[in-house]
Amino acid sequence: YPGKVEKAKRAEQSVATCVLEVRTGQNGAEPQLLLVQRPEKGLLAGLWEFPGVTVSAEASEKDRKDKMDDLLQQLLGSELSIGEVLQRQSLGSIVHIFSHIRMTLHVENMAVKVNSPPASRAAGDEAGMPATKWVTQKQLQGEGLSSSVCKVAKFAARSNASGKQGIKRFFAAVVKD
Amino acid sequence: YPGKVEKAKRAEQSVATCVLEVRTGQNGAEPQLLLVQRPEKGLLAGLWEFPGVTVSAEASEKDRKDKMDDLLQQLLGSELSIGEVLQRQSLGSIVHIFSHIRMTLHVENMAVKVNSPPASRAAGDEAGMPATKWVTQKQLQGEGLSSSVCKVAKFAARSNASGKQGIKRFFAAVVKD
Amino acid sequence: YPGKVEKAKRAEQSVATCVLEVRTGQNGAEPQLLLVQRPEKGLLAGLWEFPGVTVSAEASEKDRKDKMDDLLQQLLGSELSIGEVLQRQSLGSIVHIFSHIRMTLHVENMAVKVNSPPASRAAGDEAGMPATKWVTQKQLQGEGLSSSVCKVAKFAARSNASGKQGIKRFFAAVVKD
Amino acid sequence: MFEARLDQGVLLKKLLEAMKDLVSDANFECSPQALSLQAMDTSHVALVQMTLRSDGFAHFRCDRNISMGMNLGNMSKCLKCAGNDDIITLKAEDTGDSVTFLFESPNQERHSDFELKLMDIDSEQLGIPDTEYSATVKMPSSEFQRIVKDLSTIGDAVLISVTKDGIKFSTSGDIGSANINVRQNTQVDKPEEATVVDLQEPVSLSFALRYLNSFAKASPLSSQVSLRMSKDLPLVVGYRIVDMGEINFYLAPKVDDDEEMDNTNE
Amino acid sequence: MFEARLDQGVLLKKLLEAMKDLVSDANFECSPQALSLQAMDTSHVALVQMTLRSDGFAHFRCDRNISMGMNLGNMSKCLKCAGNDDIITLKAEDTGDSVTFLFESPNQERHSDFELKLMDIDSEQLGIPDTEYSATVKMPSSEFQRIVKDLSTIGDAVLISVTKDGIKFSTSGDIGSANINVRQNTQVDKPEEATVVDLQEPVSLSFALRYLNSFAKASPLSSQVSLRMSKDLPLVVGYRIVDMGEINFYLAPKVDDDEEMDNTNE
Amino acid sequence: MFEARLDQGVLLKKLLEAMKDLVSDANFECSPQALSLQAMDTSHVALVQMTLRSDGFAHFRCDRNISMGMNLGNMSKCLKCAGNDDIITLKAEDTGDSVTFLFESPNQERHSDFELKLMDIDSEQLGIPDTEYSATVKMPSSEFQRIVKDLSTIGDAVLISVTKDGIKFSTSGDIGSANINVRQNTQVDKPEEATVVDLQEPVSLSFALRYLNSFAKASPLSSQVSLRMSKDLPLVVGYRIVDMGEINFYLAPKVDDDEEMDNTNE
Repeated sequence: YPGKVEKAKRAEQSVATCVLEVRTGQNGAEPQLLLVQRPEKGLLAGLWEFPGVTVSAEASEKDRKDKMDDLLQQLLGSELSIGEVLQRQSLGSIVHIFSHIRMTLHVENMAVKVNSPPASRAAGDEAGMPATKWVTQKQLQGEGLSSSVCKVAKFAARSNASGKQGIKRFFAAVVKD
Repeated sequence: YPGKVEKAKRAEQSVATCVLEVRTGQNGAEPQLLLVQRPEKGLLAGLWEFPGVTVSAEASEKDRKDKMDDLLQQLLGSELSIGEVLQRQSLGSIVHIFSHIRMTLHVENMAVKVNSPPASRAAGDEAGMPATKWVTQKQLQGEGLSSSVCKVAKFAARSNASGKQGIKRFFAAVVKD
Repeated sequence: YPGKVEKAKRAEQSVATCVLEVRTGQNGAEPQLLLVQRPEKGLLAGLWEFPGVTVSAEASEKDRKDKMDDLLQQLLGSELSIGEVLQRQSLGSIVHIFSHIRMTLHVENMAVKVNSPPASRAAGDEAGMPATKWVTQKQLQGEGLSSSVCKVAKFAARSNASGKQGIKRFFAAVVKD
Repeated sequence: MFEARLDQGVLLKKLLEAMKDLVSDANFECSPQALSLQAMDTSHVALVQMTLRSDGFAHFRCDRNISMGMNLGNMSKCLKCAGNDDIITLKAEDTGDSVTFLFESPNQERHSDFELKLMDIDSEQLGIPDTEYSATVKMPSSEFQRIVKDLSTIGDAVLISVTKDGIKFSTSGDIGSANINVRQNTQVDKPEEATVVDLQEPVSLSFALRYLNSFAKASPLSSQVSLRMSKDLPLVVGYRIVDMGEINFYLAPKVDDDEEMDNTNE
Repeated sequence: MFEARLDQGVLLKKLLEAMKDLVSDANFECSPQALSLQAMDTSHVALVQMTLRSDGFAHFRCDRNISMGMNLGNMSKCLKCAGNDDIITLKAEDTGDSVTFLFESPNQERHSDFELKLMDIDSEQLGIPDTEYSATVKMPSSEFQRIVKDLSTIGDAVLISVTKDGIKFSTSGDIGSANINVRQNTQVDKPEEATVVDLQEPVSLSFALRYLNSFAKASPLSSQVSLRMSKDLPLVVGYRIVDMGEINFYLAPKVDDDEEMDNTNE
Repeated sequence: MFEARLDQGVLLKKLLEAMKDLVSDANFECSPQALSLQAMDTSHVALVQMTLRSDGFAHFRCDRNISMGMNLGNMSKCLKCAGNDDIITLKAEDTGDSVTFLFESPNQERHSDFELKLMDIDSEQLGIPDTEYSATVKMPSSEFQRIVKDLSTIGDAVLISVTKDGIKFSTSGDIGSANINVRQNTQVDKPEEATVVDLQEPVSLSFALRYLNSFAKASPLSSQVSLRMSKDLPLVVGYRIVDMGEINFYLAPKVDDDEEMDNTNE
């Protein structure tokens, strides 16, 4: 059969994103989530989102983790390195459709223990670096988040909730050859 | 079975509200409906609504009528007392869901005959009293009413319409012991 | 049976509208579509739309075409007359409901060949004449069009697309007595 | 203590299906004589009256009169969990705030209990007088159901006219008008297919079709429906429940100069 | 005066079901020879042509040719009120602005009349030439319906190829591609299960599946469907109505370099 | 080269219906021994494990182990195009990026092929230990399906308790609470109607009903379902596929103090 009927196509984009949560371990202190501000121009200009980095569509999970490590290193510098990684897991992916872009968001979730709460950074504090801030889950709901970020937040929240009763903890992972 | 699964709950609120209609009996004069302005702060601040008063969830129909009588007395003073009550009936209740409140509106409908059309009162005319105004059914549709008030208006309009062909007028009410 | 139950009625309005497309025949030059600006007052004031003229509900297709010819003559003057009509067809009708009006839009599509691209006219350029402009199909999508105009544009686009594979070109029209 | 055991549980299922779209909440009245219910629909245009006599139950005990307020939608959810062959038992304490439904499969292999919370429902009780009607028509309930459904596709109201020869249903709407005539017919193989007219004087009344459609949901309860009419009085649409009782729906006739009530923009 | 009585009313019901989703308004042409209809779908890609010969009716009277413009949706609503066994009679005055449908139950117990308003519909009449087709395939209509439905889950267009051995339907889409082959088969117990290919020369054309799905709604009218194709000509999907006439659907082939027409954002 | 021919193609159709709502993408693992699949649902609360042994196929060839990643929704679309009597053959090249499904009608008159693109799916493989369970209940699969469906109308979670006499399903919700008891019953005419309890020690665990409803979609595969439970371990809901293999669903028990997970405002 001579080629399939063509449809108007959206550009495909793959993004690795990470819901990074730091806990100081102090009593009653809620975990803080990292948000990064998008550039002042382009798609969703100036909105806050979870840290994310474009990856190739063929990137493996390991590739994505490596790229995310690079990004976090760059965003947080040495701050993060002092913390102990409590948990890190891939939560799966979400597809978000913009008018001209079909974005696949590969979401991971990472919990880090730190001694003191990390600092936010305003735009312009450091040349070439985006503004960052730390918010609690509650504050997150008050932010003007774009719908794709909302999706990620819900996805992570749900995955965390289900984590408590997830099926994986009952079975050992099999290492494939 | 050990207790049911809990769900996030909205605060429950019960409100008695009355669609008060005055008729002057003059030829061609349309009935006028009473609207009251909400306080400048809080839920639906500054919007116009039918007179309403919070009642307890367990309040009986009689309790609600008594509270409404008090409210109308307070709002209208002696004006109303000169009128003859043509009709008064409970129309049932409407549930309206706000983001954090689940409001049950117990709607009654009251038609009063007066000699001259009642006066509206601007905010501040009388200390501590809300602004009031009288509008025709038609004018009502032009008002910027909140959706809960719209519901009440429609409910009352429909009940009135059905009143003309209601089933109750065919049967005698049975007084229960 | 004693007459049917009456329903609240919207005013009926019939409008003949034309998606007029001019082609210069120059290589790579996209066809241009004519838009006309509505009066500054009244329904959809100041919005751009395809040229349209109110017709009676009983107008035949020929009546509508005549009225459209008059309108185009008036809007474009001699400009159009120099062009060769490549195609002209009635596309059918669309019903659009406004709050108080039920508008039936009879849509026709006309393609004209011209030697040089026609000029737009700003409001006030000529007394008593509405502003006009010529846009490509692509630019059309960027315009702030009202939903009824969007419907017409889509309808025409679809009809054009289907024209290429329409069934009519396979059969001869039968002239009825 | 109230306890009532119904071998044909499916009856209760059908009753709820017949009422739940018309009435949202209602009080079931239990007395030594019967389990009964009377309720108006939310628009107060229609009234439903159901009676299940105590002698129709396999077992019936009612120490003192009690009134059980229930949401019919929830009760229906509950009854949907009963099999059609199940035996259903209702149980309530005199002072309790819940009612229990027991479902037993015929072979006793499966038994279930559902406990439903009771509600306080303010409801007026209306006295329904014993009236002589000008016209009574008995006809197959499925036929009646189909007619009101069919006419609903054309119009909103139906004019029902009864003469000695039969019954005529008429409507009209945007697209046209319709008349359906059913003739008196007693020469049938099966009694449930008969159409019988009992007429004192011809009568002709107009009703809102959507209520009739709602009433017709009771058709599975009985193969015949009776329509009773008198000038200026409500129509009575009745279904007999063999050996148990009946369910009657009352509908106020449409007033001629009435504005159409669905006009509000919803 | 036009009057036509059809003992098998169900035929008319099935015809409307077959056409109403494709065509919204159409003129029914009445002549002494036949009741017929020709109409294009709104996108002007497909044409439907129906003919019911006058001799197929139990009674047919047509004093002069008239054209009855109807909304097929409304006509279908009306016909849904006819029972499958009902005798249907159509009646129209020569100068009237309405048509009446009479439905009579077989035992004459119930009779209904529906009056539908006629509409003025501007419609072009197309002359359909008698063409010799390169390939004609007769196959079970249910099989054809299933194939076009199945392929619609995969792609938007189907390539139909006929060879002397059989007929092949191919499509492709986002998730993959599909080919369905049906072989010529005349060794069947029941003639309606046969697949027969009559071939002048092999032909292969591409069509939009959604129209074929729409045509296939005529399957209840006939156990067999015929597909007729010639290079660069419309496909004809035909259903014969025993002793009465036929309904034929014409579909323009897809032009190869065509943009997909469903692209508009609706 | 992988090739597997299944005379009873309907089996594969039913398997997909059982899994596709639970799991969106999964790898089918082909080895000389079996065609198998293991996947978690998106929320990672449930696990499905399917095995179809190679000796259950009419023909089975697997030159080397391959893993075929498929979207189960697309695969299901494809299989819906197979008739229930069709013979289904799966074919894949060792290094290909697609799998082909061949459907042949029993009389060979119709044959279809569907080519589906394969996907790369990252998936963790979990080792499922062979556990002795405290309680195993075999019961009619239709009965289990009905119970979890019925209880879903009342509550979100079910407490399953097994004693030597039978199995009890309990739930509660806004409108009330419910208990359904099914007794051990081996005195049945047909073995598929039996309910058999095999008990080491009584066990009582709570599960989310929506997963059980999803699992119960496998009921058409087998007339009996087995429920295996041990304290603090996942429930195993198993369906045997005669002469072929089985499909097992694993569901983690609800943790008592757990917040309801559907709370997020979606």
